[in-house]
Amino acid sequence: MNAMTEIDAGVLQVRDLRVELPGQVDVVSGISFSLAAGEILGLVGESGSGKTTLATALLAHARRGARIVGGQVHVGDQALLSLEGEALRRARGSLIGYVAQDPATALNPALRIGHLLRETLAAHPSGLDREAQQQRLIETLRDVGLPDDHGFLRRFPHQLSGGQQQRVMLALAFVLRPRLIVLDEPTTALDVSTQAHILATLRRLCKSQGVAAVYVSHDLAVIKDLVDRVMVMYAGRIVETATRDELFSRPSHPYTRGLLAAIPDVAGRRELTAIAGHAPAPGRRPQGCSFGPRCERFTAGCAVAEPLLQMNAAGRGVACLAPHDQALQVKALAPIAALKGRVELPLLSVSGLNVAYDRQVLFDVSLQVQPGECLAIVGESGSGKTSLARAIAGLGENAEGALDYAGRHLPLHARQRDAGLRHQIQYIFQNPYRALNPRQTVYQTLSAPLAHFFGVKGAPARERVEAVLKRVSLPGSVAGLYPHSLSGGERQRVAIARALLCEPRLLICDEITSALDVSVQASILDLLRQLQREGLTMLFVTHDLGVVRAIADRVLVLKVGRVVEQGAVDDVLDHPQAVYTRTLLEHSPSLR
Amino acid sequence: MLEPANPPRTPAWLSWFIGRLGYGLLTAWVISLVVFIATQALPSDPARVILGPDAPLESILTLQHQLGLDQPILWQYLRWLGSVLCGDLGVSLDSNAPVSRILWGRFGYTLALLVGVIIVVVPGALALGVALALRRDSWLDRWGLSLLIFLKATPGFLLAIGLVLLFSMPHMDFLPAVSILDPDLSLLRQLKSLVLPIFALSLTALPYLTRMVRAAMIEAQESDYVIAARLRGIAQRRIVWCHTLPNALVPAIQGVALTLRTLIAGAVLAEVIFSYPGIGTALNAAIQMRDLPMIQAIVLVITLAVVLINLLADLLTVLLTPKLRTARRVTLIQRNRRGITPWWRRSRGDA
Amino acid sequence: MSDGFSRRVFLGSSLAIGGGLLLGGCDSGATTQGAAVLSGKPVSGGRLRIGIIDGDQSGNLDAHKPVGGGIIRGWALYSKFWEWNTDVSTRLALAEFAEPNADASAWTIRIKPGLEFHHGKTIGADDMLFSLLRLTDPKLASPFAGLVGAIDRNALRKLDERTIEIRFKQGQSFFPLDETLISFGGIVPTDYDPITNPVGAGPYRLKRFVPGQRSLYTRFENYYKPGQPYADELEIIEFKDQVSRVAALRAGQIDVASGVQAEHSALLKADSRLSLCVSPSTSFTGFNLNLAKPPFDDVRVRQAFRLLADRRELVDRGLNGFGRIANDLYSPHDPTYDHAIAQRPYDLEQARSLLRQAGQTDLRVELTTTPGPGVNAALVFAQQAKKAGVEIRVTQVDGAVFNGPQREQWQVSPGSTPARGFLASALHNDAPLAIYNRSNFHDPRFDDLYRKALAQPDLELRKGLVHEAQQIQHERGGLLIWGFNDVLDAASVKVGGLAPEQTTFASWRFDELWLKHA
Amino acid sequence: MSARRWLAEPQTRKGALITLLVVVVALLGPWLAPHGSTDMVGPVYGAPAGDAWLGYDFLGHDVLSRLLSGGLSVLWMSVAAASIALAVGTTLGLLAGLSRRRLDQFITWSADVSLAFPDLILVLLIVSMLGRAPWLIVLTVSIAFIPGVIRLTRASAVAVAGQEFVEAAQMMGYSRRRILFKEILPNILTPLLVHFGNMLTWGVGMLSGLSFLGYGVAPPTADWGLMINENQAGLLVQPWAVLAPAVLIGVFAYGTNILAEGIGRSSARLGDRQA
Repeated sequence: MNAMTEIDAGVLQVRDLRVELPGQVDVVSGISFSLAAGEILGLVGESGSGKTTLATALLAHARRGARIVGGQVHVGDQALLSLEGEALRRARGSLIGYVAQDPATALNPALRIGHLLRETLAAHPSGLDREAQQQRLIETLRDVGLPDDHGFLRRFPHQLSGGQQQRVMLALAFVLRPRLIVLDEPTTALDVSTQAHILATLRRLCKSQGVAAVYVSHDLAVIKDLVDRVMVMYAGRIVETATRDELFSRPSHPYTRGLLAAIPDVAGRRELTAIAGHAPAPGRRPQGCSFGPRCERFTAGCAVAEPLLQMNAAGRGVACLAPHDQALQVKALAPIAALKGRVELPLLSVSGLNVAYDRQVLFDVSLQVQPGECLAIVGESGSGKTSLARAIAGLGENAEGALDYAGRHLPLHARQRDAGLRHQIQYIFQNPYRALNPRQTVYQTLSAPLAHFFGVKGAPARERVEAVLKRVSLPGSVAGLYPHSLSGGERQRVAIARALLCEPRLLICDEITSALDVSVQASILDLLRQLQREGLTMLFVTHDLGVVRAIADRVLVLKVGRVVEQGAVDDVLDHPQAVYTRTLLEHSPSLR
Repeated sequence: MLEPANPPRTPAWLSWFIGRLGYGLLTAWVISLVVFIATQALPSDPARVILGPDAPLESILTLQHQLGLDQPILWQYLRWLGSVLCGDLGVSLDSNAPVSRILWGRFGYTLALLVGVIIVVVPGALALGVALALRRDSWLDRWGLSLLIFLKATPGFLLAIGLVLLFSMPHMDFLPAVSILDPDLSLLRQLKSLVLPIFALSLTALPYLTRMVRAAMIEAQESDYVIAARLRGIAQRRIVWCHTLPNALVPAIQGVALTLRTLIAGAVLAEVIFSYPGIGTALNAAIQMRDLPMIQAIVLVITLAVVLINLLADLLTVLLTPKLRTARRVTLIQRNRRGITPWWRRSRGDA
Repeated sequence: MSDGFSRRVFLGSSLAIGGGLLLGGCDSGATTQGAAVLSGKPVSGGRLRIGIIDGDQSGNLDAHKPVGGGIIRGWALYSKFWEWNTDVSTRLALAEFAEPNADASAWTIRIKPGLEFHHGKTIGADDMLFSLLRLTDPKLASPFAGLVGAIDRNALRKLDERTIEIRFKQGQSFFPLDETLISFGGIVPTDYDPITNPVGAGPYRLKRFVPGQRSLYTRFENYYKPGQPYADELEIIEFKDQVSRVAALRAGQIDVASGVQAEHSALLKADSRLSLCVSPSTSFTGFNLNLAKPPFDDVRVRQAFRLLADRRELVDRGLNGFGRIANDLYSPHDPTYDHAIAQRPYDLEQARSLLRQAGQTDLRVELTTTPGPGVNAALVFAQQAKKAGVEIRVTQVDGAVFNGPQREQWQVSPGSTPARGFLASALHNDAPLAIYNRSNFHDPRFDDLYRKALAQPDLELRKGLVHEAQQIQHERGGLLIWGFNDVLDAASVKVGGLAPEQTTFASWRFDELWLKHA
Repeated sequence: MSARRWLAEPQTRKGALITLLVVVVALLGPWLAPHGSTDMVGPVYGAPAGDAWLGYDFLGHDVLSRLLSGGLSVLWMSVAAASIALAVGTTLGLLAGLSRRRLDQFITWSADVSLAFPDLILVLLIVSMLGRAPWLIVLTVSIAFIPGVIRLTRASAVAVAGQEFVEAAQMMGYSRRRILFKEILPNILTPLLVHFGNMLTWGVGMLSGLSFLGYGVAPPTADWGLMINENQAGLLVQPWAVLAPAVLIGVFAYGTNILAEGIGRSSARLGDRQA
């Protein structure tokens, strides 16, 4: 298994790294890999896979409660895990830089940018005099694409945009010229165009300065153009490692293949397959292969012993007893053009919608939704897409304009709509963690609308709840549970079930998959498509063009509160007219 | 609707501050009005209290007239307000001395007491809170917390009585059990007399602040920016002092303001117990004696002090929070803020 | 509480006093040494620090309208025509001559020559007249004006530069002028002002006054008693409560604690650095039974109440044992007091039978009192009454309410009067001219006897009148006087000149107190 | 279900135990007392002796008997004050948090105004004004507590009301009453309960403080706060008459406080808030 590390005694060498929670429960274990100068490694896994734990363990840091209990991390000739106190402090930053996930929280709100940078320089013996330090500072700022003037240095983090904040994080990491940089999902919180720019900057810096990088991500598409090599993690183990091209063209591990099959791609409509089940929590891992219970190639042997990562001579490794060796077949789907050209009374039409809070967020927006179609509303943060969705749902405030529903006037406030109308328009929220009352069981949550709209109570209600749970692929036993014992995906399913019980004709989905892992997202999208086939009309709000391609019939692009383009999905995505749409498409990560 | 093209030249917090100042003064005025009306509702008559049991009715009527007690309440209030605005707080019904003269010295003593408590408690709570936060879940932390809860629960005046009891025992005379102050000597030379009251009040104030600092420190210590700083190789000491503390300080400032407010109430009891000649004893006495000008003046002073304290705390919060300091419109302060919109009319930014 | 300091301290009702001793005495912890110091020759100099309790009243400096600690401060600032003897009789002070005429309808008063006020002005008849006019001025609204309400302001006359004549309204007679004028009749100059110019002819002159906290005085060199006072400076420090003052006394923060609580006597006695002075005063404490309210309009009920009071226990619990039992009559020190009237016994049986006769078997009455020390005796009495089947509900009201318009309406209320002669005491209680009369006792024969006594300067003749009046009080009066309380003063053994007396103010004789300073 | 969850926290159990102990003493005490609470059976400030473990008080009552009889008033008064404050404060707080701006502003502003005034002083003023009948004192103390409850309720309610599940309910067109009682109230119950425990603690402190200043329950009622007041004079001679009630007050306050802390902690641990 160590073939590769022997070939390339590079910048970083990790051997048998193990991080535990109290009670000898391992979060990650058996991690070994190495990295050469200038090489960028993508570390991919879903939530709970241990990727962040591994990333920070590279800096000899474990989050509260966890402990690094074994293994070695060498950066150059420094054995990082054996360092303590002052020596460890110096190694952090100067040997390995770290870029955290959310720059908004990772920059101290009370300190100026210049202060942070200077402090970082001063914390390490750089041998630079004052002049040279200032020089280094300016250089670094330029490198990461930030202004280098005095005024900028005097700014506070909140005075910067998200992209600028993340560039500051990059500058803080690069200013010490470390040999390795660990980046923990640094672009998740950013818009696609910003993300694309940051990734480009990062790649340029690593290559020009010969800095190795470990880039942690949950999204394979994001890292496709960035990294040289990919390492896939599942349940605290490395399940596959390969060069980028090999991994994307011929993934070996069933999990890797599952992930790739679950990712919607902006470049073309494809069939999405969810991975059944969900990842085991630390301490609840099954005997043998952790992925076993979710694996379609599961055999009795898989349950016996944990498969080890087998490296081949080409530096490719997979931890599976029965790895695939073919290329992944992507099933492209034909465009759905059925609705095109059909002139019918629209189910919903919005005209001249303006919404303003302390500033105006929507300007004269008009749109129409045909019965049975799925209209996607796409935009970056601040585009007003959520305000639009909320206004249609009757939750918006300070909205003006006309709504028509099935030819009838639709009041702007949910309360003013009559019950018969209200149940037909349902809304599903982005955050599944706050969408359900934590003090009510699933059954209470679900039965309430039944009683409210249809007066259905008792046994019939119970039957309907059971039926709808089945429809959203949840076991009937969920009904007795409180939300806190459900996972995010399950909660979102309950939320969908609640909407379905109202027998809606129009379902408004506000970024309902953005808080979920891709494999879960695929299953939710699958469910929505199913519903759509059953005749449900949908308004789908998202920032992800891949999702748009996967689910929508038509798309409407919003930019800072104005509609810049709308049309059939394939028309817009394949032949964008507006410059803005084109930029969005260019920057959207794709698997192709 | 749209943001102004040019940011205003004066910082936004200044206009906010002026607004808050006006609001505070309004609060003080309303309280003075309420208290004035309330004291008029006192079932007894200051004239009788002053003159005692032997006074004949004629004397009482005469005094009532002299004190203006026989006039309509509103008129009395306006007269009082008018003279207060001219800086005249009136004359004490009890001692016939000008209220401002009596209160001036007492106010100074109470201020000395409160300042003393703050000098003890703020660094104490910071140090203790930081220490406990850094040793979270250690035995020190657990025992420290238990002790703090105990102190928090014990009524403050019981602590004070205990101290008096302890220090009036033989061989405990290195500290005066009661704090009679000699106005001839400067307070600095009588610091010994301040020790026990300050100690008693500090004990009651310490738990809240310490726990607040501890919680804020723990929150800050676990924040992303501290982890990021640590992973940049910034030294622990520097992280604590430069990164964590400034952020933990902001809630602590509101905590100090709240503490001061409760301390003013606590001072009434403590001053009575230690015979400390401050505002608290004066208020208690004035209430007993129905000395309306005194009650009015003390209430006014206390209200203004609280308003001022809150204002200062808010101002410090704004100034210490860069995001608020540099904002175009300051809208932080939950207290007194007009408006978190009701939930069905709530504005929401784009998510 | 509203009773204010003056009454409480003056009456001593709140204070504790000497464990059932008939003889008071200064009882030093270090007995021998203390006694030696006390009997020594007065030493001059030093600052004498007196700790007083002013409750919540800060009081003023007014000579004629003293409130709160103002009464005590008045002892330092002002001198009067007379001063008190230790047996509660009077002697001349500023006056060298003060006599009533034959029917006591006028008094002539002449002061000693060459007396001065603190600011150097010589005391003359104008000042004497000014002082009297000021005391009785309705505009001043002095609570004590009532005591000398008989004085006719328009008939005051200056006879010469040192002599004045006082006449009484409508030809009334008023023999006890000395006892009523002595306390609040401070002689002040015509340019007197209690706030801007508080000068008098007392042993000390004011240096500074901080209301509610303390006042500081310096020795008055031209005090009318040569060589006195002794200390260079006098400081009167006000305390809110007894515990803190005792702590201060023990810590040496004050030299004298004026009027300490009986509860602390053991503690003080045990301290060798302190001495305790127990004055067996003739201030009485008791209850007013309101004749205007049923059931006390029935003399049998009144007598029953007087019988069911266990006076011994009341003294023991209500006064902590520091006092002596009384026989429902006041002023036992007065030469006119009738000692022949037998002490009323504690007789539950007779009380019950009297109540039965009166048809009051299931009696409930309300005892109204102010919060404070007076409550204790009320609670004890209520407990005793239970044994006779009488339920007494003790209600506390605010002092201002207690002394308010309803003050003569309370069914039962505590009553007490400082040590005074019979005639003056009656003025506080049941005399026809009484300032107010909580028991509403109005008896034609008694009133007649009292008026005659007022006009009778002759002791023997007055004795006969008073004896009969007291007989009436004992048989059908409205006062249940169960005890006389002692006054306790504590002082450092360094303090001299403090001796027990029958008055309540042994520790206020600031011209007598001196400090032994090492 | 909540109660079981709270009791899982050791601190809650400890607090409940201590509180219960004091409550039991207060409830059963009058029957266990060797003497009547107003019987004068010993010497004034008599020292503890064989049958009088805690000695005698200012009038010669048996301190132990008075102690056993004197708990009820403090307890019911503090519970009543806290309950009234909770009921009124929650109502007003919800009204403020969930109603139109005008009313919200007015209520919030009123709460602010009264919060600008130290609570004990407020209570002193009102009690001296209205008198010292127990129910008046209870009412007064609760008035001092109400602004705090209003602010807590309002803040919690606004935070909960901003969550999507409430918006969902609103969109469904559920009645306001239903939203209030089913969606919002259950979710702010925990902080309110913690606050209730704290109010008990403060209430006990404030009531005994009032008694200490002479504004409390009227004698001869046996009452822990009053005992401190009436026996103060004997503090240096017979400290037990003051210390014993003081200790019980302290213990009760400690117990309720720990209980509140425990409930708060168990909820925080189970992530009630973040939900």
